[in-house]
Amino acid sequence: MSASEYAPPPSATSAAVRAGGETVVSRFCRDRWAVAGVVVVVVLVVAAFAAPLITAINGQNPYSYAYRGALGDDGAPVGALGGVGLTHWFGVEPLTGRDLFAVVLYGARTSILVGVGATVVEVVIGGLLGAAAALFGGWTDRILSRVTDVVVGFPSLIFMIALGAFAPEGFPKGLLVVLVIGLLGWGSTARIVRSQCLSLMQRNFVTASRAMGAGPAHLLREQLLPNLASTLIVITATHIPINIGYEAALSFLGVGVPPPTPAWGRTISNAVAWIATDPWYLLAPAAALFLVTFAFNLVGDGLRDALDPRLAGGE
Amino acid sequence: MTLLRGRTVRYVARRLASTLVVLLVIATLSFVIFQLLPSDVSQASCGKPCTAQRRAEVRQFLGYDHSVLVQLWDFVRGVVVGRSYGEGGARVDCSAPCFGYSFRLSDTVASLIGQRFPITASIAVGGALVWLFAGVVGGVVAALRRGTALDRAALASTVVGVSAPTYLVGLAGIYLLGFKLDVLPVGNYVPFTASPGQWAYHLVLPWLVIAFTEAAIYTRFTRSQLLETMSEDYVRTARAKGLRERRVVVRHGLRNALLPVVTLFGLDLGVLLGGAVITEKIFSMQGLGALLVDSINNLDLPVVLGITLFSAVLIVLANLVVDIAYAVLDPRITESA
Amino acid sequence: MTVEAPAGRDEPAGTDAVLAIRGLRIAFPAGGGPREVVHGVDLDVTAGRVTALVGESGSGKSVTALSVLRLLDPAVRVDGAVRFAGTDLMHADAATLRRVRGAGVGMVFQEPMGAWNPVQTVGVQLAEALRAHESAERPATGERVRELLAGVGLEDPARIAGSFPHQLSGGQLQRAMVAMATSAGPAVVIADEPTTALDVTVQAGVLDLFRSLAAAGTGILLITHDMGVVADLADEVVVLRSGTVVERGSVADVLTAPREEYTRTLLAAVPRLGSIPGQSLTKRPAPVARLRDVTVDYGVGRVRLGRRAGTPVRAVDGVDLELPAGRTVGLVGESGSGKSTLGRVLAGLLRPDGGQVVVGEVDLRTATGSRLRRVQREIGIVFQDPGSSLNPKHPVGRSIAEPLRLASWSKADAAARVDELLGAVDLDPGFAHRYPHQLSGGQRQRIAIARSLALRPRLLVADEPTSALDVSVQATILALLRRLQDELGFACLFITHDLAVVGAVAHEVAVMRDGRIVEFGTAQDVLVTASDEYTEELLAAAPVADPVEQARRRAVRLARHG
Amino acid sequence: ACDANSTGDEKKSDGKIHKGGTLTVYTSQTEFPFEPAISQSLAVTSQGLVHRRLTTWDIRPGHQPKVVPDLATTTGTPSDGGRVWTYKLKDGLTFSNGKTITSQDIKYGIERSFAPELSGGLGYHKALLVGGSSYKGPYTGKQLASITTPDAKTIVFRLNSAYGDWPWIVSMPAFAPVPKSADTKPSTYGTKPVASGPYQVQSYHQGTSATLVRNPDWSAKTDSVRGAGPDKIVFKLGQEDTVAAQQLIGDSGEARSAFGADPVPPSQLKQITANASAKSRVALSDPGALVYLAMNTQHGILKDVRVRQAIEYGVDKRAFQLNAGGTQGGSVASTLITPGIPGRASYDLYKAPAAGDVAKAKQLLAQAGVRSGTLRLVTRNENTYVGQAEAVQQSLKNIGLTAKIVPLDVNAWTDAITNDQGNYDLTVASWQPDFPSANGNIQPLFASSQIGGGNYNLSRYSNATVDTLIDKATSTVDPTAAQQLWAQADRRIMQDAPVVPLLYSRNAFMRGSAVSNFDDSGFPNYPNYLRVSLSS
Ligand SMILES: Nc1ncnc2c1ncn2[C@@H]1O[C@H](COP(=O)(O)OP(=O)(O)OP(=O)(O)O)[C@@H](O)[C@H]1O
Ligand SMILES: Nc1ncnc2c1ncn2[C@@H]1O[C@H](COP(=O)(O)OP(=O)(O)OP(=O)(O)O)[C@@H](O)[C@H]1O
Ligand SMILES: [Mg+2]
Ligand SMILES: [Mg+2]
Ligand code: NI
Repeated sequence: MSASEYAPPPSATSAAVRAGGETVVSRFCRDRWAVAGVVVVVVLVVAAFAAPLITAINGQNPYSYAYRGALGDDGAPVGALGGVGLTHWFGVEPLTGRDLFAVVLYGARTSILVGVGATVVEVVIGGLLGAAAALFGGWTDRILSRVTDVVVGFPSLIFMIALGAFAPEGFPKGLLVVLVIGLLGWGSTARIVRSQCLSLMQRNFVTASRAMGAGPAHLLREQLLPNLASTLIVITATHIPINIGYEAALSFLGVGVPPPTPAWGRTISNAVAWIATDPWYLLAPAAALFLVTFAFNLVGDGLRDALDPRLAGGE
Repeated sequence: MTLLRGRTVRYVARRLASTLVVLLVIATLSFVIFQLLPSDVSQASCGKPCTAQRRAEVRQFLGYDHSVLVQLWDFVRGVVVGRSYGEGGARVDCSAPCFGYSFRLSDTVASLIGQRFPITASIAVGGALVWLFAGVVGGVVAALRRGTALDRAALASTVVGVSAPTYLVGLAGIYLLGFKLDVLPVGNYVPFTASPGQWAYHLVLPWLVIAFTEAAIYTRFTRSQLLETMSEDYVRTARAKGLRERRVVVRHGLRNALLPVVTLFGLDLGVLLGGAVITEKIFSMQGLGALLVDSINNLDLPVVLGITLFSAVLIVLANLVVDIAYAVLDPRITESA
Repeated sequence: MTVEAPAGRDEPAGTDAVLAIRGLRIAFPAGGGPREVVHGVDLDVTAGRVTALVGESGSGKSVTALSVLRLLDPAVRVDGAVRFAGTDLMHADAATLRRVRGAGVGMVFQEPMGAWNPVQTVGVQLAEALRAHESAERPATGERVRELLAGVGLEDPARIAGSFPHQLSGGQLQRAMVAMATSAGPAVVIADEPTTALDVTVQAGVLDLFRSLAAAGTGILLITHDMGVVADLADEVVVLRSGTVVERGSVADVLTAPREEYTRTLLAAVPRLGSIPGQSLTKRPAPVARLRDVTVDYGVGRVRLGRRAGTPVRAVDGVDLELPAGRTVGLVGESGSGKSTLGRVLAGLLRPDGGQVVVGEVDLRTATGSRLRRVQREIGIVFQDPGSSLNPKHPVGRSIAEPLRLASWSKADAAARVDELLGAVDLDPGFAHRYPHQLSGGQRQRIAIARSLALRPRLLVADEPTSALDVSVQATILALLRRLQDELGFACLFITHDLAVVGAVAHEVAVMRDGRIVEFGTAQDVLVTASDEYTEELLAAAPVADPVEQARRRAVRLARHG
Repeated sequence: ACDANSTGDEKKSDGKIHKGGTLTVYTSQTEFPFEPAISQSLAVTSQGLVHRRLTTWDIRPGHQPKVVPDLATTTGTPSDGGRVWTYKLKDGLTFSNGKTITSQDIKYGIERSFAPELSGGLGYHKALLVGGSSYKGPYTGKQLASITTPDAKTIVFRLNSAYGDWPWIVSMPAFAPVPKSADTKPSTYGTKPVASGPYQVQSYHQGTSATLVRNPDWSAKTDSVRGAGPDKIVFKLGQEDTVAAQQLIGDSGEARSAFGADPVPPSQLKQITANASAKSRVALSDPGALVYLAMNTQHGILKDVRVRQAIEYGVDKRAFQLNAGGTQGGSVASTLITPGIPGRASYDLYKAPAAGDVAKAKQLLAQAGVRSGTLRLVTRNENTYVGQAEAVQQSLKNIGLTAKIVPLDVNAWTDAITNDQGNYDLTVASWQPDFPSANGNIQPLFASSQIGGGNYNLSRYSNATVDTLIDKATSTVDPTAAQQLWAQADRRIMQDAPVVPLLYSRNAFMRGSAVSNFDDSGFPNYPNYLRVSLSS
């Protein structure tokens, strides 16, 4: 007896093929919010890249002090809404009179680079070490887990102060920030990944894979990673804004991207003090950070859902 | 059965022993880094005007003229047998276990931590409970309403949570609830023993501030994990039994989704118990975090080291508890002993 | 093929039905619009009677069952009417639905292993079901749970109740599932393949339980592929094919005088005990794998933190076994006797606590790392629970190709091989792109078989590989295995509860009980002239696909037991 | 020296001191021991409430700061050309433990300040007293021979060289009496010291609060400076400055009888000016402490005086001023001696518009042959300081120089600018003299002895003429003569342009509505705690 003899009606067969053939990409594209998130991220990255061209339109740059006419005697912007106008689309920075639009736009370069870069370092290191601890177990696990303890328990603040003074001055600061945040921040990711891997390793499909003689690398790539995806996506999406803020903290320890290079984190932390007197100062950079975070989270959610075949067609 | 319990005890004992190694590594690193620090430790306590000679005297007196290894050895010996500082009429004894003495604060490090820890612990534990509850509930709601406006609203608010700096949230909270509406007191820690009611009342605002950011992260975690588990077959079984949806979600979906959340919680709580720097600062509550920052700014190595080691112990213990919790949460997991 | 509501002779009686399904259509969302898999099914379950729903694997039996209690994903389109005791379940609100679930209609799921929450003990989950529909008088739940477990023939109900799902055998979980489904005294029990993991003696016990429930007025919808079970238990039979009812009638009519061609093919494919393959059992080839005095104890060895350590269980107790190349050894035995455990030992997934396991030249007890992995690549294994052995995040095609990729096959070669394998297990190549949850139980099982054969193994460990397959597909698979074995000469450990299947494939048969092998011999010897008392009992308990003959056998068996 | 009168009406409150009530002080400080040996605080703040010294400051709005006798009968009698100073104690001085205050107690107090266990305080005397540099304190059993106490009421100091400002030196915390019998546990003496002033420490909770209550043994008859108004003074420690300011603006409850010890940050000044009630409760100091740009005269292109002068012309002081909060933040500076210091002469060697004279600067640079250049600008890493550095950076850009900002944490910064290497070009610093004499303005910043080694000659400026002038002025005992010499030094130094005076900064302090006599004068642009009282 052959397969065709009792095959389902022809219409069902071809539909079956299509049902299976639906790719992650097509599922992702069905989520309008997620696509919107991608668009926002792309637009922002392009805008950040093209910042000099864009600020050329209103003839501003994020460095020059322009207090004449823009600031009152108390250093606060003159005019409504923190000095919003035709030349200063987002108003001006109090105390300096710099154009906020330019500051925010150029700031995107630093912040997105640091936010994404540092998060990637964190997640890659944390993910690999956490998974390795779970996969190999025994001494490997014990040593890696204790190393994680050290990294988490270590007084990173002092370390950063020391580093700020010891990093060679020529060392690219952006890279330094990415490394500092990444290398000191992977502890929690490692712990979470380890715990999830321990749990996944008990699942039958991992056992099945082991039964086929799969080595650790294969297990990680084929079996664990697809099931860790949602965790890693959440970690990534939440760490990006946290690391953008962290960059600001670092710049105060001398490890960050030095002024006058604009960065959202620094602008926001400066603006916090002005919340009562010039709330507009805070608004633009905070909204930008919110937008990027929101976009990354939308993309993350969309990706998570798209990667979960059991949710397919849910909407 | 006793045999197995013996194994568990041995496992815990071994973990605690390895904690000592972790602590020693952290202590060594701290000494080394202090050595590498660009600023001179004696600067802060040299006085004004300062001379090179005075500085040398201070360094010598504080023991920083020795090599890292000697300092480490002195420290470890102090922990085991106690030590004393200074000489003659100004001699200060620090009996074992001596974790150091702060001349800036005229007190042993152990006693300082003892005074400050209740404050930090009050902030941390209360805040942790608030965010755990808010985060998990938020995550559950978002997951169950996946893709709806409610889900997106939860997303938006969590994004505000993760992207708003604690400093901003804290000040906003103070202005709004403390000054504008005048419903909650701002700062001023009241010990639990003095008045539990006042204690909680004064801590509500710090708890909310701490919880604001963290709850956001927990919401996202819970949501994503719950989405994974809710499509498992056993959830269908639970429904077929005729359980209330709430019970299905909590006992079957959530229970299986909690592993990474618990890991994160253990870690966060452990770290937070070592000091909630910004929150303590904003609310003028002098916990370990505030003490740590002050001590770093004043290069008060004994205190920095003490707090660092103390919080490392907390983190390691929290991790141990989490590892034990894994076994409870997922009975399939065994620890390699 | 007509999809309109069947008329005339197929119209079910309907009036006294507790559960009435009318014009049920089920469509799954898919890329190119919804794909309908059930095309207007009518079905009645009458109080006190057993309705059997039989049909090809993938014909829509399980989804029909699930749709009754609205357990399908909300995204799945379900049309038609389902009425239970006068309530319209299709439009019932959450509270009504909850009252009906469990208490009105009890459900036994097809794959028992995935259906249990892995982090709660079986006892807790059973108690939860009891409590969900608690009546006024509070029964002592712990005791009730143990009673229920004992009622389905579980010998150590206290241990079972205190165990987590992963600590129990497939059959134990399945029986516990039956206990749970019947715990709240439902008016209707829907049992989806409730005996697939049960050996015939235990199966007989469970069927007796169903029979007594029916006698007490419960309506039972029995989904099964096993014509013997149908013959043993059913009053009515409904035959489903590709989502459409092709035949229905009383069990006697359908089994003895089928009207439809399809039903006839189905019945013809039922393997019969005694139809031993005519393989000459001349000289025994050299063994591929050898077990010596193998012992496995569960519950000792690793640290399980913070938990009450369960009672240690000796699952395998001094087993000696040789698996010769080109031969199939059938392993039968009571549920929970250690068959799966033995299979895992053989596949190198479980280190025995004592004894020796040699596959090829490698001792699996001491081999580690890449050495172990090399041997494992030559071993194919079909897990008892095929659903959970497939990564839910991968399309099944990818899972089938996994061993190929481990052996560094090229993408194209692997894809071609996957198509070939799918064809061999009677599945359309389009299935490669589907995810495990989009398949029926039998389809998943065939995927698992395909994967195990992908690399032309030297040793095949097949744990109940055909338990979810209807007889016609089962016949295809068995033939495939025989053919491949002739071609490749692999050794095979074939674990099954179905003596007829053993008869069809095995050269030698081992009978296991309480972790020991109580009888071993050629299939002929064991199955025809059983010497062991337990084996005899097994043979007597195996149902046959003829209602009259089966009623006689049952009477004989009952008489023997007094 | 009152050139700004924005809070004119407040100045008149100088007068009646009402007795009674509980005064609260919000401070961001977390340690607050009343330990004279390690204190660096001004004579008119917290320490002055508990500890009296030989002399003290008479600070009143509208008056120049004066040194006046405290425990001593005079501000000091010099002999040997200003190398020996003799003091007699007043009659009827008692400690809070009832014992009479003797000259030995003062000597012991000074000796303690040499002990390494109690290092960290103001230590000008340590280098001035004969034998001071090798003395290690009384705890090892040794005494300092250059301090003698011929009788219980007389104390004589022998200095290494003549020192005209010695009367100011003996107003510092280390010159407070400490009874040896009470100093049994030196490390904790500060938590419960024996008081000589109008208040004694009732309780001290490290990091949280310090409470002072009246010292019954203090007698107003012997003390003309301290008002001793409130019955009780509570210092709330570790208060976040923005929150404290907010509390004071709100002016309800406890905050009504409280004041903030930290200046209101510029970002909140605007909020205060918009609120009439709050505005009336701000004490805005006269321009005081000097904020300046130090140019490392021993480093790179800045060795060339023309480059430094170019920078003098080029700096946009207005931008800098705005960055500090506008005129409320300070007034534009041109001299080294700050307003409020007796004998200050006002002048401007590098006259330019407030926004700088770019053309002149470029011209000078051209003369020096410098077209462009990169300068290393080290700064503290807090927002305010980085902002200031950026303002300088922008100015320099205008004249074609590039400044590379290197933010460092406070300790690292201090080390970087005071160590022996001096690897930087520029830094912005602020200098508040520890006592109101031009000496305090000039000597620490420009004497060549103050280069490196933890000292504050940040320009690393070394000029023999200036050094001689400084030495001469230092040893001149007659105040008027000394003041003239200091003014001369001021001008001479500015000719070499080692620093750009940027601002004389002003501080705004907030008080609650029940607080009176809370005002702020030119020096030390800080409120005078000694006279604050509560209205009835
Ligand atoms: N992880 C475990 N921990 C403790 N006991 C276990 C564990 N796994 C299996 N057992 C017990 O070991 C015995 C043998 O189990 P096994 O799965 O090998 O049975 P089986 O013969 O395959 O049964 P079935 O036919 O029902 O699948 C059973 O009693 C089971 O409860
Ligand atoms: N979630 C799903 N998405 C898409 N198709 C599905 C899904 N679930 C089941 N199917 C398809 O629906 C059809 C009917 O499945 P069902 O599980 O009812 O089969 P069955 O009759 O129970 O077969 P078996 O005897 O193999 O268990 C099958 O072809 C299956 O592939
Ligand atoms: Mg099925
Ligand atoms: Mg089994
Ligand atoms: Ni079967």
